Amino acid sequence: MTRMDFLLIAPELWVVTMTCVILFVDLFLKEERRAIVYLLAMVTLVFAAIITLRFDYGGDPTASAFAFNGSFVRDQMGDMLKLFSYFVLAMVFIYAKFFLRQSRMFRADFYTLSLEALLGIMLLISANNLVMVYLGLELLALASYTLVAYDRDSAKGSEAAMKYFVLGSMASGILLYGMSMIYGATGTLDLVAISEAVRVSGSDDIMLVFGLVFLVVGLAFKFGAVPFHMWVPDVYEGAPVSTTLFISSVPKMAAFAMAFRLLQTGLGDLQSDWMQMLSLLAVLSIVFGNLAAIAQTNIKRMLAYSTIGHMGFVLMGLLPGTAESYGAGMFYVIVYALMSAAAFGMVIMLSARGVEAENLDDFKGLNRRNSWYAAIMAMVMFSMAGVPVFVGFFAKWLVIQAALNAGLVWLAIIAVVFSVIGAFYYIRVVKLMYFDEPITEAPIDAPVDFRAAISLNGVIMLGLGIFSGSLIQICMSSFGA
Amino acid sequence: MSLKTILILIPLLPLLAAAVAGLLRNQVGRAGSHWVTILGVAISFALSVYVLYLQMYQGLGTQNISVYTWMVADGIKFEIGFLIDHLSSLMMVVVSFISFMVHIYTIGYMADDPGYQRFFSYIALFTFSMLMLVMSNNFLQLFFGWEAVGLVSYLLIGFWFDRESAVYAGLKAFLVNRVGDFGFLLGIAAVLYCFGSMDYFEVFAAAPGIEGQSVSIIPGVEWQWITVICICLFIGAMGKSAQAPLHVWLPDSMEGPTPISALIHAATMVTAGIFMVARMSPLFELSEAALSFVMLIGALTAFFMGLVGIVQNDIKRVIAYSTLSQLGYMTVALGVSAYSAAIFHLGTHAFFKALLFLGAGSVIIALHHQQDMRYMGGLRKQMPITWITAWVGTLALIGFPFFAGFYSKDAIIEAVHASSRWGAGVAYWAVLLGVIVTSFYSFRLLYLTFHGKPRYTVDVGAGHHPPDGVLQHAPKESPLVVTVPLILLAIPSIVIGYLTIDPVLFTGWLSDSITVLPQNDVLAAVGEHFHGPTAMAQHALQTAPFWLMLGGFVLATLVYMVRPALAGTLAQRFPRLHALLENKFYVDELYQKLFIGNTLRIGNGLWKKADAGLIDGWLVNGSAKLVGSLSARVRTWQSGFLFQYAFAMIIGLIGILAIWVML
Amino acid sequence: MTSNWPILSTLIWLPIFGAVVVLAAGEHRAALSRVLALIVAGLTFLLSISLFTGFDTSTAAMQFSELKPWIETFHINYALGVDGFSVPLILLTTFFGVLVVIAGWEVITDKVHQYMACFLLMEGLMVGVFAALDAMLFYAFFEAMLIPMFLVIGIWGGPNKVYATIKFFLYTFLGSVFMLISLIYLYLQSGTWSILEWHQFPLALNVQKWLFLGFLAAFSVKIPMWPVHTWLPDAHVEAPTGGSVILAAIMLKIGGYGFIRFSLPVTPDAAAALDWLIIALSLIAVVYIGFVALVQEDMKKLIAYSSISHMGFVTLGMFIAFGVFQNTDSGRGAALGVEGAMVQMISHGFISGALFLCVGVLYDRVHSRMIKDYGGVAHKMPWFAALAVLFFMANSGLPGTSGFVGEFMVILAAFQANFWYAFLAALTLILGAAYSLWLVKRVIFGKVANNDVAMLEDINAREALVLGVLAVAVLLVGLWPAPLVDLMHASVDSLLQHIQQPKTVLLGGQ
Amino acid sequence: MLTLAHFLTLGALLFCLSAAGIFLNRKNVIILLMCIELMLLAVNMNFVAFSRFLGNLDGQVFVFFILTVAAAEAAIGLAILVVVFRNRQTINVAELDDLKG
Repeated sequence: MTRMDFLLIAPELWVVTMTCVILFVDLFLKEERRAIVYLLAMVTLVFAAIITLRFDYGGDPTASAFAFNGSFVRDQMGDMLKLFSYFVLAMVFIYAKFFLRQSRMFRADFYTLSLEALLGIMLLISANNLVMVYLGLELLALASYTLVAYDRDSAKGSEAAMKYFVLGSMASGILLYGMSMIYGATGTLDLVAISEAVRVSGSDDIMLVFGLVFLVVGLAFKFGAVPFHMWVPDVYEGAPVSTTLFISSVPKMAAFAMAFRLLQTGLGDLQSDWMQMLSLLAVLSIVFGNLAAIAQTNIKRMLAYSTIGHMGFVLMGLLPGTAESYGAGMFYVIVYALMSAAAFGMVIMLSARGVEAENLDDFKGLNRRNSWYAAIMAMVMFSMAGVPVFVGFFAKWLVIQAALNAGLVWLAIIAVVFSVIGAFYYIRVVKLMYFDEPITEAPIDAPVDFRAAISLNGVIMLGLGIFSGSLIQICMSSFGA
Repeated sequence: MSLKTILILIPLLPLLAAAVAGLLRNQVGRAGSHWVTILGVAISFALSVYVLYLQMYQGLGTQNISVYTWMVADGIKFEIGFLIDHLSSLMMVVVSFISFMVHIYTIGYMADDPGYQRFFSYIALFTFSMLMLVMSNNFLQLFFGWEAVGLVSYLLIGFWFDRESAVYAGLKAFLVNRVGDFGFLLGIAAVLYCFGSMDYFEVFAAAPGIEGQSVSIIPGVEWQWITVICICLFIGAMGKSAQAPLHVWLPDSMEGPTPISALIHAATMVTAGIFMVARMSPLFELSEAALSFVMLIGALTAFFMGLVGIVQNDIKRVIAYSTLSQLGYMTVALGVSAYSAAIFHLGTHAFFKALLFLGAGSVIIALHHQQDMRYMGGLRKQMPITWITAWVGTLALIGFPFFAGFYSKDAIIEAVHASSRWGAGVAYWAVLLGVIVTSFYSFRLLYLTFHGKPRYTVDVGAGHHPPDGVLQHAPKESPLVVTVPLILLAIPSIVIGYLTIDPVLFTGWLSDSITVLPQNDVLAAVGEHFHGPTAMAQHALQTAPFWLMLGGFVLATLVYMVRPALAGTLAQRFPRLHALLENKFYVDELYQKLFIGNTLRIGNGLWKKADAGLIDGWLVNGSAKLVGSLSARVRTWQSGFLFQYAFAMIIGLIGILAIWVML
Repeated sequence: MTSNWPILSTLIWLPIFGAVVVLAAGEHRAALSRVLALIVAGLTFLLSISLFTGFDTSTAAMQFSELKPWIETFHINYALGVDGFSVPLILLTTFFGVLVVIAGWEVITDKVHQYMACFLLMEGLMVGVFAALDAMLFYAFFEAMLIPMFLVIGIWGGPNKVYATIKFFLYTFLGSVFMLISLIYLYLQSGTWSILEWHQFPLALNVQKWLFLGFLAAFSVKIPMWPVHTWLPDAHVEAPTGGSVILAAIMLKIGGYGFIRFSLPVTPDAAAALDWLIIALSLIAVVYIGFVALVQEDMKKLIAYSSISHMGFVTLGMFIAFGVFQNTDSGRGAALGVEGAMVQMISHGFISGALFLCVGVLYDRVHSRMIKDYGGVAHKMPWFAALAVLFFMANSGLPGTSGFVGEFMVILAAFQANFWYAFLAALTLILGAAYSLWLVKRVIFGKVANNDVAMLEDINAREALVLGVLAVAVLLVGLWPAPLVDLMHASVDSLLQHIQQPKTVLLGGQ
Repeated sequence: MLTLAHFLTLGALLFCLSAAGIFLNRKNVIILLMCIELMLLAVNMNFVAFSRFLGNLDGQVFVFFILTVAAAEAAIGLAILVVVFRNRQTINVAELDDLKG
């Protein structure tokens, strides 16, 4: 262990320290001054970003730095994902505060648990060793289970937490089983070493392929890819919306990083195998997610199925295994996190007095009640549907381009056709907001930070679309494309 | 003023007058509108006469003047321009003169109509369109004028637009004309294909070059290009000149005000087809087949439409069927390459048929818009001027020697007789028998209207809408604005034939515009026996047409003057024949069933079955429904049971394992 | 204004930022939004005239070009430029931009600022479509345009607006995603998104055919061609007048423009190989839709169907060229067809826009679009009747009106390829007159049908202005189309030269 | 002599058993928790066996981590179980079906 090692994991150290600080400070806070926790959490994120940014790679976007005997890696992809994680999590904190306050659940636990989950995410993003992957994953998962059950008096919340817990643990088990197989086949837990071993042994090793299948299944669960998606709708619906907001956005970036590390860094030589598995999962997810979303009347559930569809697209970005495709997948996952945060932010905005705006009908006539927020939601929906010039389109474009470049024309065609089918339920939300009469005329009110954040988040949909060049550039250069 | 300016002014003045009368109708008022249009048309008439004068006496040769380039596309020039030769200057004079007369007449006829300004605007617009048509030097402008006169005709037939029947007649006229235009347009396209130009001169010059070139439109059947072009163009003429089977619109067009019937549906517009074929003589001459077709269509129309005229009761309809029949004569003349004879008949017919229509209009005003001859009779006492001019018109129409129609019609009959074209025998019999028919219905009209006893009663207290046969006021002679045009038209109806037959038919006055191949030149053959108009009239006493005409006269006198009951008896004796004629050979009914009914059925079928049913219902909404039902089904897989979720995961795991490990 | 001024960007972004400003005016200042919208639209139109005056008709090269990098990683540029195909369409767009603002002046009372903003936004985006020289930029404008139209139909539409607008959106969206695949494929092959470079890029016939079908999916829906036309009648019927006008006058033209910009020059060999398909569909559209239009009971639906039928001429004119080359030695008629298609697009813009405005005039007074609810309108609204008859006559292709010019050119061109093409196309002379004039008969003429009609008042100054301007445009193009066709000669010639050279040859031995 | 295969088979059997336990059990949530523990133990068995036969200690280190995490997991699992019971007065798996569709 050197000074360099600690320099590399400084952001993680900062987050873990601050989490403890917040836990400690909270002990001495009175109920009415709880906002300090929120402020501290925000400070944590801001400084984490600063610390992350301070690390210098010497100008090479593909360079990476290793710590702790190669079990931890810093590179541009990881840093970008981390930065966006902080950013989206900050949004989540702002949105969640409003909801938690209204539903009288404004406790420090939410922030500490979220920060712990963030720590898990950061570890997962930087993990370069199977143990590290597992630890990050569990840290994230355990915090998430708890967050789902955050509303202790909610029957649905506890049911969702139970389902999430059982299925999640099972998925961890499957993933671990796969890891054990890979360990057995290669004799190492280090991803770089695994990759060298695989290069020697090739893909004939049955144990390796066996391990790969289990690993892919574990990943698929994390993404929520069909048929390992069953937890997604139930958890999204059952969890309090502040939690759903979190689960639907930031961890997706970790899942992407984890998939990249495991599949590309570790098992890159088995690409032809996992490409086919992933394409199967991607197709199933895109088809199933978009189809099932149409029949939903609960917006959280609808967005859950939409997530499944979107994760199919992310898998599509991963599976060609080229630099460009990883860049596309990364861009997609970042964009998705932003869109999802905005969408659930809007759900929170409409949740008056702690009663969640769960039903799609709650969006009826929003344009009459407040045209600006209706416009934001419309932008988010069009972005999710993949209509230019919103940023969601560019994400879809890059992914489809990657698939086409890999010769997967059939996959691209299925993807675009089902994205059109998917567009239906997105524009149905627009329809509700713009074409229908409101059920209630209650004014829409939120604290100023909330309003600013949601406005920013909505404008990003458009702004990042029109000026998508630089983010695309960053994502692509992270993989050397 | 240069010639070009004069030529531009000729059509432009009526157009400007139309615009003023139409767009500034409230500003110029009723009197203003008739003054401005009459002035416009009068100047245009005067200029036309001047142009004709230049042509006849100043040796002004054929003028091909371009006004502006409409567009240039693909190297093809589409221009607006004028071709001035004897044919077009003659037509210009005829058109502007008749139009001028009708304008004056309208002041009286439409005096009480609320749409006064609109009417003047329309007829001035018509004059513009018709002049554009006859003055054109290219196919584009020809088509423009062709359709523009159709438009005005449509507007004028439906002038009284609260009358359902009038609006219907207008629509019918436009659509039937469009059927003709459909062929016409294809003809123009074929001209472009073969010659690569729209200009008359270029096309005519190149025409002999495509002789013998054939095309196989229906696989296996070879047609001469020139025949295809000519027949397509002639289909246009059939629509405009109301030749069977596209004649159905003309009788119905009588729904329009009478001045229109005179101007458009007798004297000018309907002869556009005749004019066009004559103008295209360099093309038609090259195709024997097309000319035979033209001739037979003309013969068919000349004879059968005359027959229908016998049983009509509406005074204007009788004249309308007479017009159809006379147009048939002209077409026959075209078909035997006697283009000059057709134009000659066109000119004489314009005068006497306008006269007859305006006379009928005069009667109609006197009887408060009663058009049914069954409620007329004995009007000669009340309306002497109308009566006399009507006699003049009738004599001209039936071809009584020395009257205008005699020369033109006899020339046609002689020409057909002289022709050796395929089918000329049939055509000859048709035109010959047509004479007796013409004579019969013409006198029938005269007798029923002006002679015999009145079949109407005068009842001062009858109210504004009295029943048929009852009048509020006794009929009286029409005002000067009506009778003066009648007299002015009666004069040429008598003398124009006598004066002009020699130059028009036999001394080649029209040869600068009309091409006749030597082997087709039947008029030359007829001309060998021509020794001046007087001699021709004397000679007529020894020919069949004269005696046939007399036969018609005798028959009509017998049936309608001597034994008025005979008409009814005859109708009862031959009920089938009578019904056949009464119903105009059931052509309207046939079309109604065949085209209108089926069109609507096809339309509804395509809309309801194919569009709404198959494409929209089945494919579009069907796939939406499919997605919806799939979605509802897929949704149930998410059962809510934890063990099933776990099971799905395990199955997924095993599935992937099975695929990748086992295979 | 200097010659370096980015005029195209101005035309795109001025209305878009104008839309933002109008939105900012807020819901309660309706009068202000109207005036602002009018100023912006008017200014845009005035600026666009400089495109016409400054356009060099002697060259087929792109003019007023602009180029800036956009997404450099994938060589996507913000590339604009216009040639003889785009200039008339841009002018048409800016022209209608002004008209719809005026047309919606008093009619729209609900959320005026959003209404005006939607139309300004659409205007900018549509100009963008016509000016884009980068395929991604084109696609972005092409798709983004759907959103304001979706809202316009959905918010200010008729009773069945939701069905109509969702159908419109999804139909068009589905078509365009296939085009997206074609575009991406082309990029992957060629390494550029520049449409002009794609024109020169060699491709195997087989590949071209697939790309062609991808383009066809997008443009055939947009234009629309039979059998993917069924969104149009619904969208038109439900849309507010302004929406119908823009939809018919401009949005449909984007499909035609796409054929000229992509299908023909990028995949000329496929276009030659598959021209039978387009020609068949076009002729079906002309005849089949003509029959369907005849039996419509709703005025807007009738006009919508007639639009489809008229668009059949556009596609026919564009794809007739190959047949002409085959059938004639001179190739005379090919340019006539393409120019005819272009003229038809412009003219149909005027006429259909005017017709929808006419229906709007009646609808605003009687609140019905059904033919049976009218009759004898001419008694009460003589000026309106005169204008309406003019437009319906133009719709049936009367010479002297713009409706004639395009149809005439295309029929002439079709004859150069095959007699039967011309024969079927010319049937529109009969069918077009039948459905147009039958409607006139039932609505305008006849006796005053009911009390609603008896209460009608003639058009006011605002309506007279809009319809009058369109009437002048219709007559002007009809009587003197030369300035319009002269604009595109050079571009058409270069396009036709281009499509005659097989691209597959460039591939060498492959 | 016990070979690697024997241990792996044992691990696989345990894994299958636990998986089957998760989806066959429709009564008690606690049994689910036990199955999950069992699954982790199956993995541990694999790791230890591999570690032993490869002569590499990494696997055994991993096992320690897994054991630790498993303990935490069990704690959280039981906590959730308590919440479920508190809200619904049952821990019957088949009755946890409010969320579906």
